[in-house]
Amino acid sequence: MAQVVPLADAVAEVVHDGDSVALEGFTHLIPFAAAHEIIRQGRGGLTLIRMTPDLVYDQMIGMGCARKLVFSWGGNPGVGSLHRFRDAVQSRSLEIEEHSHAGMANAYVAGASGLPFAVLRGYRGTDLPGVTATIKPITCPFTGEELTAVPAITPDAGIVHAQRADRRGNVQLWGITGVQKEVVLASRRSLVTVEEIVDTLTPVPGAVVLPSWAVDYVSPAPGGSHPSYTQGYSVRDNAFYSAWDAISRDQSTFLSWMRDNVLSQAAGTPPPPAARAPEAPGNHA
Amino acid sequence: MAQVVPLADAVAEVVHDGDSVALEGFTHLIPFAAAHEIIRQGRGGLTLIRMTPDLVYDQMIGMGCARKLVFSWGGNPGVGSLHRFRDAVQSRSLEIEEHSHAGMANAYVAGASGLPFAVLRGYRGTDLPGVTATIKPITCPFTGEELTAVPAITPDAGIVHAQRADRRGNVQLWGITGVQKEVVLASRRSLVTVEEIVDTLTPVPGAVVLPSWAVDYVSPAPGGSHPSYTQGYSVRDNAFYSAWDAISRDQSTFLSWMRDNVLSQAAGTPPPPAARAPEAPGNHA
Amino acid sequence: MSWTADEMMTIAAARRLHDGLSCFVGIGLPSTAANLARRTHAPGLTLIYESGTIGAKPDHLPLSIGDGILAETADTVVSVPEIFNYWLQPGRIDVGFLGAAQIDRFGNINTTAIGDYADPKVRLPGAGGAPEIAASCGEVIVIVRQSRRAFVDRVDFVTSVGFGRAAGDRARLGLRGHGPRTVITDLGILEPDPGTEELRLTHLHPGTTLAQAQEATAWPLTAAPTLQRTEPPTPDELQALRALT
Amino acid sequence: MSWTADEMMTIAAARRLHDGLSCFVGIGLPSTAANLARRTHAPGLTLIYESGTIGAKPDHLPLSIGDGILAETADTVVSVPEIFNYWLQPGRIDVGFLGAAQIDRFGNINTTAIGDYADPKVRLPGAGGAPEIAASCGEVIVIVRQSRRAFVDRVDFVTSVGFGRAAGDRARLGLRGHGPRTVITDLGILEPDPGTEELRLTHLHPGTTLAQAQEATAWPLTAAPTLQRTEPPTPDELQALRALT
Repeated sequence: MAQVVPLADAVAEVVHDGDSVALEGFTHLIPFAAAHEIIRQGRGGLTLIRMTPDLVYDQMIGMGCARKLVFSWGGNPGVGSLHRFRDAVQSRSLEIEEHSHAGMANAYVAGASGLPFAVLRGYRGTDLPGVTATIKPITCPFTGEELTAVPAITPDAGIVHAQRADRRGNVQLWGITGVQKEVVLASRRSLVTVEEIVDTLTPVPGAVVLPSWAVDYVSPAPGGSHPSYTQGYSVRDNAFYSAWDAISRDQSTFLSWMRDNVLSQAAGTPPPPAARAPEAPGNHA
Repeated sequence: MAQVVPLADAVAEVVHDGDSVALEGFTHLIPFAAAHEIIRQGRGGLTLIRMTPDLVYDQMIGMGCARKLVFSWGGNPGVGSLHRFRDAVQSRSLEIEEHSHAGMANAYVAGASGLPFAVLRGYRGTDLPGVTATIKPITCPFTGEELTAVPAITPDAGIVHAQRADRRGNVQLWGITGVQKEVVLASRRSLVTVEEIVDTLTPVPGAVVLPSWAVDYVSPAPGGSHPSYTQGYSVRDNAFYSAWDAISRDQSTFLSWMRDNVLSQAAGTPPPPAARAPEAPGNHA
Repeated sequence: MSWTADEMMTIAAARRLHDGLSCFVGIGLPSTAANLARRTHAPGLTLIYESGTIGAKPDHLPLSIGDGILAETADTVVSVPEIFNYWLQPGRIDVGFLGAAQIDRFGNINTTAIGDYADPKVRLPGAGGAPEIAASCGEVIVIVRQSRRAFVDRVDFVTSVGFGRAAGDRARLGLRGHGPRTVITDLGILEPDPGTEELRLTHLHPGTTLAQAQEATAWPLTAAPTLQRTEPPTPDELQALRALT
Repeated sequence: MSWTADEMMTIAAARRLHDGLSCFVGIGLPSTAANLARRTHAPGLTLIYESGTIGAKPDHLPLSIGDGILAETADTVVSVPEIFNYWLQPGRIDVGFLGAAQIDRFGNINTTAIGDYADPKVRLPGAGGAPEIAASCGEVIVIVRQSRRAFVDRVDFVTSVGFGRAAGDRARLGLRGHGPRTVITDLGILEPDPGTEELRLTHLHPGTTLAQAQEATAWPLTAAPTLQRTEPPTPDELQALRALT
């Protein structure tokens, strides 16, 4: 059964120095509040795993939390580069393990399925197998065809954001569901941050439900996906994603922004008003 | 784009003598009306594929449609044996290829995914690999662990029942969704029978949507899952499942029932009143 | 209140399910026992059916593992591939509840065929979800009426692995769960010997004898040194069971 | 009406999308072109984004491939594993729409790194969905501004395979789709030579010259014997495009 606890307590239980940690959310439902709490708790030496590092890992990399990054697309979507990520790679101060989206999605599926590897039609003819040791050929035992295998991703800690949970810790999320279910099921310890705790999870079309007994911790974190979004509660703060380019281009500007907006805040503090999504929370389906 | 056509026309297009055919529906949404039309059209030499042969394949086997059966559990759920299936196997007049549910479900997933095989933790230590050639060991290229592979199921024809479709042939189904999506996507030609054609597919919690361009034929067949059921439209006719034991025990009783209730009916005729589900159609969510 | 041997068996099985556990339920007696547990001492038991219904709370016993009542009352309904791959296979589910046509001294189960596979005397339904339930659940509880026909020295066909042919076989095969730790019959309860992993009698139900159990077993059944007497059904248990069936 | 080179490029790309097709859309110019096609001559175009949104009908251009408007307007939203495994991988999707940082004479695409991978001059975002889009879609349309920096003899890193290093490489690699049949730039359109599969110029946009295109290409670019002039944007096309962006 999931324990419903404050965010700072949950992060302290779930994330330790040196862990492999996956904070997922495909554009939608990215757990920024949890990332900020990990930064505030001063975690380091982490292997960060995420299909799209996005601003959330740009921040964690820039703050020195990461030893290694496992990823498949490291840009600021529709804007350009992730400067803290890019600088770290170009200065060779961050080890990387690089996949395609299909490879990482299947690696999470294998993790959630208790299998050591996944098979896909992917990577063939590309230069990725030459630079990533976790991409290997595998032969179909029936047809002899050669395909590609990737090992399961089984993070020490898996963290996602969701719309809501009930008091027993059953979690409900909808909209773009990404690999949310897979990362929770693939991880040794899991934490789901939610917009709100409700009495009853009214069914919603397209919703994924994670039963309480499959989740370790649930923490309320209203607005906790900002500047990403939570369908039905907020919209993506595209202006913030654009503004991030200038904030993050230079390490000192970046550090000063992080000091003012992350380090000095308590866990669960909503984002600064200027950067909040225009839509008010609560208009859920 | 799916063509919306009468059932008899769709079956004639989709199922030919000698085809491999999967009529799926895990207890729920079993396409009985389509099976009866296949029987009426006199198809033979079929390789029938289905996790649970159920009454639908007991009828097709008893009527001589099948050369071979691929399956994973051949009983009348909660009642006992499938007598036409059992007699055919015991008299060795039906070739069988036998799996576990997990093996067949994964074989459908591989078919839907365009992969030649699937990997699972399954069958190890059982006698099934000794009698089923389509179960083979496979070694993880990363850990060296030995797992099990099954080849993809890619039927010539895949047929399922669903709640409804819109006029363009987009299909919506909910409740126990089984392997409905997988079998449609894995098959060379697909047919979905539906309770009704509607103007708009209002979203329903837990619903699967199959876009029109991923389906070949849609045919209205109200009541077409009886004695199985269609969540929101009918309930499972458990009394019929129990009664089937006596109807099917003897080949001549069986043939006489099939003559009176299937062969003499036109395509799309609702089931005989005595055997209809108690709940009236239309109380959908 | 008097009771039948089947009632005693079902109640003994229900008692083995503790509150808060997750239970993968086969149809028939296992479903009755699991639902009885949920109605009595284990209201927080999570029932999982292979049709993909997780947390089903049926108010009457379903005939099949896919009756509508299971989907309507579930916490969530997932696809059949998902129930096997994401939920059963990784070992997330505490208890698997299985029936059997034949079971042998090492708890291996046959639900495939009596006699030769290629030319069977009796063709049975086959594997269904059982092989992977037997492999992957934390532990397995088997419910089966005891008879020499069912309790055989060696099953004709291994559909689902118990303890294989010797202690340690499960680990050698890479099976993750602890296997059939409990076999509940209409006469008593069998559990594996901690050393040999052979099933032996640990409980006799009220009114039954060791000789009776041995008579109904085709291998030389031994009793555990601590052979106990099952507590008789309470009126509450019987009432709840009869209300259910 | 006058227009920019980017507008011509986007309109030329949109024209290649026929009604009734399904299109896997990358972000940026591909998304603009695909949405323009849906607003003009191809209202029945199915837009598919790697976020799992199938049949998205956004009323404004999304900034990311996962904006809420895509999920809200989609025919169905599936998980990310499903979009890659059930929809992209089997070759169900007609057209893949990709951008590129570098593209070479055989249509291979680099979006990973400029210079040495281990010690890059410029680190780019990486693969994302591109390798499997390039492998599995029926055909691929690449949209990229033409320059000597982008149009190189050989990409520094093959992120997504075009025609490999020689005719027939796609078949040898087991790639199912027909590859980058169309590369649309701000100067014209390149298509593979049917024999060698090397990209050559088949269309020049209004006001551009072969010399200009050759100047913007780091390999010796040849023109197809049937080199054509792209039809200029119509007022309707320009209006629809400007309403969108």
